[in-house]
Amino acid sequence: MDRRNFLKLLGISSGTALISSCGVDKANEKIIPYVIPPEEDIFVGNPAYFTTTCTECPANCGMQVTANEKVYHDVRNIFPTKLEGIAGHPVNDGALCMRGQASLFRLYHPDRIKRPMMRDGDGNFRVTTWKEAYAKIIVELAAATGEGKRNMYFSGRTTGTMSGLTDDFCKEMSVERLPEFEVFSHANLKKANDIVFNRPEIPHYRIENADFLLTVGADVVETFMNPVASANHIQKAKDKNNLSWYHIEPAVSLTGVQASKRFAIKLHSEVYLLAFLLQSLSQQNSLKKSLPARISRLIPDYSITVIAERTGLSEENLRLLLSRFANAKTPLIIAGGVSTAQENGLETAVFAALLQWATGMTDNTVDFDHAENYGSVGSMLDVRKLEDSLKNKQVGVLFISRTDPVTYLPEAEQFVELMKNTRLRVALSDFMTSTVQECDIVLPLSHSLEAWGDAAPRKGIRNVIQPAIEPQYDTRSEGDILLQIMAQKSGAASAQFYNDYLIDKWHSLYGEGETVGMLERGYREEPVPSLPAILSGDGTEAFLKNAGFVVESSDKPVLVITPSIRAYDGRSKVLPLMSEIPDPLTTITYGEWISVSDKTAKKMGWKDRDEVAVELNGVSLKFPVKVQHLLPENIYMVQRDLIYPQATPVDSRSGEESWYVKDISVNATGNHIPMPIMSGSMHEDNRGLLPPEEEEHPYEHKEEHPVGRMYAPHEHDNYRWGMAIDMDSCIGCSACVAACYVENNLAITGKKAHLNGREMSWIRLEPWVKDDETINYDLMLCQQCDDAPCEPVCPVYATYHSKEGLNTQVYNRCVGTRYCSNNCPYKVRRFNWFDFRLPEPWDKMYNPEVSVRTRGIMEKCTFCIQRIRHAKDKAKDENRLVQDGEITTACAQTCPTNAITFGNLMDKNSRVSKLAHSNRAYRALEELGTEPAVHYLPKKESKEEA
Amino acid sequence: MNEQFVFGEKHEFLQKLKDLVKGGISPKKINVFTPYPVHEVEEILKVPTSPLRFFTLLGALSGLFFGAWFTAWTSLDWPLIGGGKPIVSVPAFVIVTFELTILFGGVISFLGFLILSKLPSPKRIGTPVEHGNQFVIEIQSEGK
Amino acid sequence: MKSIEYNEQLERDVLAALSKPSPWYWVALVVCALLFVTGLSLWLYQILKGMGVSGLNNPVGWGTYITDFVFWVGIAHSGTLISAILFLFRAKFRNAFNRSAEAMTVFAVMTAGLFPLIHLGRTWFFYWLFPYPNQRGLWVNFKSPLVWDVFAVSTYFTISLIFWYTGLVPDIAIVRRYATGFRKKIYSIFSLGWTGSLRQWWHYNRLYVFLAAFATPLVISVHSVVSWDFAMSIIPGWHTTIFAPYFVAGAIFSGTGMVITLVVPMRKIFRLEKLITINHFEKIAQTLLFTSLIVTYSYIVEFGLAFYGHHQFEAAHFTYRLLGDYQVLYWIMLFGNSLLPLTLFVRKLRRSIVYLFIVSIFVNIGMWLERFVIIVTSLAKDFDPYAWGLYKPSVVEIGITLGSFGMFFMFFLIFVKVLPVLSVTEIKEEAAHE
Amino acid sequence: MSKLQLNTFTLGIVAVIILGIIIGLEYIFPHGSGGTLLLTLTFWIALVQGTVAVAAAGDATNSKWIGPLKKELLAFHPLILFMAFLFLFLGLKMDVFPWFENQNRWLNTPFFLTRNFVLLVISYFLARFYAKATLRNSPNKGNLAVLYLFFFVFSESLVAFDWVMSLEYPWVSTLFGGIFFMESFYAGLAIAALIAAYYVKNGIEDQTVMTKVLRDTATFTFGFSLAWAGLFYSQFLVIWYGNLPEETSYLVRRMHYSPYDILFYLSIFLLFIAPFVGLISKRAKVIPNWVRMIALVVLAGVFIERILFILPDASMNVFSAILETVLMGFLLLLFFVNRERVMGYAGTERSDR
Repeated sequence: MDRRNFLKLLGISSGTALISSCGVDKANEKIIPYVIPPEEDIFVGNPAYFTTTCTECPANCGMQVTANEKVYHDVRNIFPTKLEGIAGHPVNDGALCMRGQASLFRLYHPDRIKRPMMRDGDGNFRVTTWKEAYAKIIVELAAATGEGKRNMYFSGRTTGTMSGLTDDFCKEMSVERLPEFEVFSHANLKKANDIVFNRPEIPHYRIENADFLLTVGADVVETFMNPVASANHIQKAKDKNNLSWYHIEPAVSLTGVQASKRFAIKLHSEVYLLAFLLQSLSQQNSLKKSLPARISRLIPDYSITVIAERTGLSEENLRLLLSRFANAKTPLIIAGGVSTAQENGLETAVFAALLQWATGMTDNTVDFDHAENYGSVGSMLDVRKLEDSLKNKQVGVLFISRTDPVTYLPEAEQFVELMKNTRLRVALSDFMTSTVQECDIVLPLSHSLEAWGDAAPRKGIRNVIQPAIEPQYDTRSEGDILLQIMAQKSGAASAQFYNDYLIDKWHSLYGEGETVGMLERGYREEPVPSLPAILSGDGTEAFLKNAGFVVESSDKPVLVITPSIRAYDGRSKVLPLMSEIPDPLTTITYGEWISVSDKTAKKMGWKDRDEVAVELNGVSLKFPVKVQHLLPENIYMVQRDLIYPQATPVDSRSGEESWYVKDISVNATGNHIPMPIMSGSMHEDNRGLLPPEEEEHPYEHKEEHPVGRMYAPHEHDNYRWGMAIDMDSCIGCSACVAACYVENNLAITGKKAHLNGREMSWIRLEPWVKDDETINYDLMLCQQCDDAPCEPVCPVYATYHSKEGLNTQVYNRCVGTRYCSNNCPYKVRRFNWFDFRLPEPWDKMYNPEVSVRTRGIMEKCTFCIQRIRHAKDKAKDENRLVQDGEITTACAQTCPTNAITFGNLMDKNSRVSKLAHSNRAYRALEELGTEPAVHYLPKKESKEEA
Repeated sequence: MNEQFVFGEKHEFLQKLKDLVKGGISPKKINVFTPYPVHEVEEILKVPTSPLRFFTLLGALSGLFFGAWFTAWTSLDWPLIGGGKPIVSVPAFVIVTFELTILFGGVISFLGFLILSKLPSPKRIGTPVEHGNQFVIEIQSEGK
Repeated sequence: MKSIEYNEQLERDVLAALSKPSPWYWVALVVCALLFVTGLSLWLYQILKGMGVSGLNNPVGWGTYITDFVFWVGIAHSGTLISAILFLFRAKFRNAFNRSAEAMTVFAVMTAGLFPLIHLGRTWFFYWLFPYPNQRGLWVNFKSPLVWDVFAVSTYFTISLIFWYTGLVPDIAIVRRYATGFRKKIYSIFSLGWTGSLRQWWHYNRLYVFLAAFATPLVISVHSVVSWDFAMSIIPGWHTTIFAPYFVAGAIFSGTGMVITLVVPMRKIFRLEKLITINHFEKIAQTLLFTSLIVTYSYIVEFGLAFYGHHQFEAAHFTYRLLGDYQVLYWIMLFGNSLLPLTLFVRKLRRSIVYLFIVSIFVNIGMWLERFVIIVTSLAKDFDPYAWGLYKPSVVEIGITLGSFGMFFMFFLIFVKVLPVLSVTEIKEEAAHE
Repeated sequence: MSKLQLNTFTLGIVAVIILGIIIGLEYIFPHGSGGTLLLTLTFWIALVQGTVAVAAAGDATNSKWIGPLKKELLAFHPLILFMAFLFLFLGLKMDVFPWFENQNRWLNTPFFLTRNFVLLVISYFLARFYAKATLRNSPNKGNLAVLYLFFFVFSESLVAFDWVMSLEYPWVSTLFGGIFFMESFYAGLAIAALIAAYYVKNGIEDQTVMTKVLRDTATFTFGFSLAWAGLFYSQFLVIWYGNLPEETSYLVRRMHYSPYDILFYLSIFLLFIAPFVGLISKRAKVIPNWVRMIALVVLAGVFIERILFILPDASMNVFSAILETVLMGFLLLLFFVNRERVMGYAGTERSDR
């Protein structure tokens, strides 16, 4: 069933431009592969664009797929080569995070399961047919029911039509559908909202409407709910209502250092802070809604000094917070992440909710009507229930779909054992995860870029999932599988295809026309009944009565588990690009590490790469040390994808697990582990990469020395391409880096190369510790200097300066002297030490418009010259100049906060020139007189905030 | 038949040479062979300075002009901007020009030497003339 | 003693070296040849695998290969110094060394010339570095110091070769006289049928003067160009005006060191004590001392001025050189290049061959390290701290370096067996003057 | 000439008087006096130290060519002491230096004065010891020569870095010192050539010897014109190519702004082109008048270049500049005329060649 026929079914002639692209119907023709005609060298046509949805994480951003037509193994076909956010999409508005950018690596991953498999007598997997597999399943289901056992359907988060289908399936086949399993279940938030508002949901936080944002532990720009959207909205709020954003956290996170102000708070003491805020605000009656007495009297009341002592925040900071809340028109507080995933995380969440309500929560900041679609997601309690029923051998057939409990659950071995107590274990998965290893039948799933479907990230939004490429292997979508099983059971000749099922649903829901519109846009916003959240006095009172403020913060070492921006909960680890791109906070690429406070490190005499052994309840885990500034003493951090906290307490009330591992001991093993830390030093010491500080200007003699040039600057005619990077908007999410890798066919060089300092990134994020208070970033890429030191030294003119101010690199002219790279003060040139090629079938994703570099040549950023070329050709056809905003580079395109502005500096009215000439602007290492075309706007000092 | 005088010692040889010149034999008729350069000979026989210097001058100048022209011309042939430097960057081109001056000068001087002193001479390579460490004066007899 | 006898004796003494080689000679030759071959095969391996087999990496794009290049070019220089400059200065002691020094020059330049090719990412396109008409319509970039190198080094090689050969012609004629059979033929051909006639000497002398006059500025220009490979860039530690004279002095310094290293054993083995006397060595030792002082002066100036103004990058760089990751190399270098040679102020030490030999070894090591330290430390930590990184040579690089020594000594060993190691004619002329 | 014959004491007196006059001038014409004083200092120190250096170099490399002129060259060595004292008065003019306002560890008035003064005095005494030794032809003349050259190099480098380069603070060029002591030597050679020419012209001393000396000095002057070009170019090219604002500023001010640009190209002509072209031919090297002219051109070149170094940063007083130059010239002449006595004072009996 290919697109064309499907569109016919929709009643649309394939002629109509479905998606705003000229190439689309050509592309449709090409979906069926055919052997190529003789002239195989001409194949770069215009790319085709499809709208679909990113399924890399539960956020479900809207994606526009760029599919290029090219010849692969002598077969001409179209291949998705780039993913970009759909502009104006209610979730991500054009942007995409690094994981989304990299998800093509999942589509073409060589380790995908390529055909259905079944375990034979001697316990080995053997390839089987779908029919056979289905038959076995049907038989076993019947048998199990016969034995009076319960069949269970255990899956990852499922939304949209698929959710409904699953219910149908479960009803049809008499299977229990279990609450879905997500590591980041946010159970405490749901529970808290249930207590305070009788709404067991996670609201949609409308940050864009806030003028003051207080995030408590919630890593809003990393993994919390939808980081892309949050980042995007924070920027909107900054522009619209000059948002000031404070972050409170017990450890240190990228989100924290990106906030305009960050407070390190003692472990577990968030609840005291929130309580204090509530009390003091109500006392100075600056609350928008005053809490009912029966509640407020239950809120502990401490003097500011006590709170200061408990939380570790200075008194003036506390006052600052108070005044912020008091003066803010639409304040917003978001608790989550490490602050709610802990012993008294529920209390924290409840107080946060109360504070939201009391400080005038309205639907335009905390929106329950468009709540995030987490209703069907269960918690650890549900998992425990499953384990119990497995213990009591009550389970017959266990379906495990799109989730990997064995990897993510505590006591994995135990769960594996329990699983054995079932008749049959059916896995629906794309990879051979540890869970799949334990199953009897493996049903390979198609990637969402190979399948039809839809998703509902939150109430009121329906995202389209449509294929951009034929399934590459004998895989099927979950929908098809369920339908086929049902059909085979009912003995129907041929099963309905999931996409027919979808059409029926869509038609019945929206009607035909609207369906087409949805396909064009890639999403549909549907009205939802408004139902304001009302404070539930009883629930809250009841909770507060026996709420425990028991857990005191202690000075013993504590291991804090943090989510990873690169791997999410670990699911994105399979994407090689996620290990290739440095972790923004530590600049580590490959391998694991433990973050140690610089103070602790100094005390213990540890340095980066020293190995330490962490003893936690019997287990001993070894990690190399990474010294982490800003991290409070005695707090150690390991990312969630590296270890699972063995047996950390689970809150019996909510089912949230704690991410703090207590009574651990950490000792050096004396070993020294090579670890690829990309950053040579975290200290910038006024070298001119960050803006020079007013008080001690390093180039004070500038004025007494007229800036001299030995020769006149050269001419630009129509264009001088330039860039302005606003480091105040930048949130360090590294999406730009990923975008650059995919757009420009950058090599994945691997750990060994990284240890030898041979990474290939053209654009990198450089963290600088500023006097131990904060970490400032700069984004380093080729500065396209007008007087580029790299150019004149090339003996063969392999690099030279284009009339448009681009510092171009002629790959096939380069002989590889590496002189240019030596002479580049920004060190942004990259040399091909070997033939770094993506192994098959990853090479399918190569962008045909950018040459793949061979060994022995230099490469570098050229402002996505291929995109410039396209725009200029277009402009030339319409004989006009390229308009401002007509082109943008891959990095700028995907930036959630539009921190990167690309354009023509010759055009005085272009956005980039305006920014470049704003009085904030500075250029990196300006005193070298290289005349860069990249202008930076520094991060606004938090002083201005206070 | 040429007449030959052979000496073992330099001073005897020079003395004889002086006498011969005094004796009115025109230096043109006299040829001498010495195991190492003897500058006095040139004074006695009033040999002018070697014309080799003209080759050298020619070589050096040709190198100079070629270098200057070539560097400039190739740069203008396809003008590519590099590091904002002028297309014809004289300060940079000086070097190559200088090297070429020396290269041409040296090579052409050497060729000049071979031409002037009739080397290599196949005849002599075939049947080498050996005078050992002796000083030989050879006078072309009349008639020839 | 009658000069004619003296000359006969002299010829016998010098040509004795050309007699049948001892087994040890063959051993040495084979060892060198093996090293050479190993180096070549490692190079091939690198070409097939990619530059990645070296230790080079992101900040440090140049390392051992360029060090070797500069080192060998430097070695070459003293040859020209001794033969040309001292000739112009009419310094008498040169003719004890000039022949072997010139040979050294030729071989060293040959060796050096390989390294720019070895360090290319795409060696198979090395000819793109030469200006030749092509349908791409592209010429080389005459603004690039590397192109200057191409011209400087090839000119240097040509001129040195001519200079060497010119000096050899009369001596080959002498060998011709002694040689027999097949070898006689060869020598006859290379003697070009030299007769020692007035006409030949007449032009010969002029040519020699002119070549000397060309070689002198050439030798200075060549190493200035080499130094500008670094000085033209803007990297702290590279970009400094003193580099040209500093490198020239350094080159002559290292070259003189190498001359001593070569001549001391040669003199012993071929029993040339009569011809190469202590006084000669004292003179050469003085040259060593003198150049060492210039080099030291440059070190001091570089350092002083780095901390003179608030030149943040320079200051940071030189602190790093002194106390950073490569400090050990730096201190060894200082010892070999600046401290140890100072002892040559003592006349007794100047005149002790053994001591000189030891010093010369240290000088060779020190000068190699000097180039290494300059190249690597400057690249390892330049402007952007994020991009800082370290470099250490890989097995391949070390192997190729050893190979280059193998090549050099192989050629030298062949030279001492086929050509007179002293300029017989000049010694005769010299003797006649006294 | 014979009128100028004085005894040692009078000579000393005259020197002191001239010293006094020069200091006086600084006060009569206070405007731009600092620059003028610097000019006088930097130019004449180069000459007097240079002449001795040339002689010393002859002994250090025991090449015989300079022998016949040794005494003449060494006759100026007492003037090093003279310059040392003259230098002390720069202490009253420190405000010409931009770093005078905020002094640092290296650049501060007391240290500045002491280190330079001490170095000059040391080099004076070494010059003196060396002069004695070499005229007595004592065995350790070689070592003393080397020692003198050593200090010559260092004090001239400091002249470059302290007296001149620090006018452009914080601009640096590591080659500056090299250029200075090389130029000083160049100037010394020019003086030698002048004297040789004078002897040959007036048939003083053994003509064959002197002609040889003339040719050699001329040859070396020729050689040094190349050497100068080499050093100048080495500094220029590096700055030109690097194009770093804080480095180029120095050159830009001297190349792109009138009137300095004229001085700039003039100095190149006087110090490189003129002597190079003028002395390239073998014959020209033995024509006394011609050689003398070239020598004077070179000296003029050094003088012009000193102006070029100083003027953009420290204004000068034309009148006192001229007067001081004349006076110093006269002083040198005096010492040349009375070389026998000076040498006598240096403790040598009449040496006969």
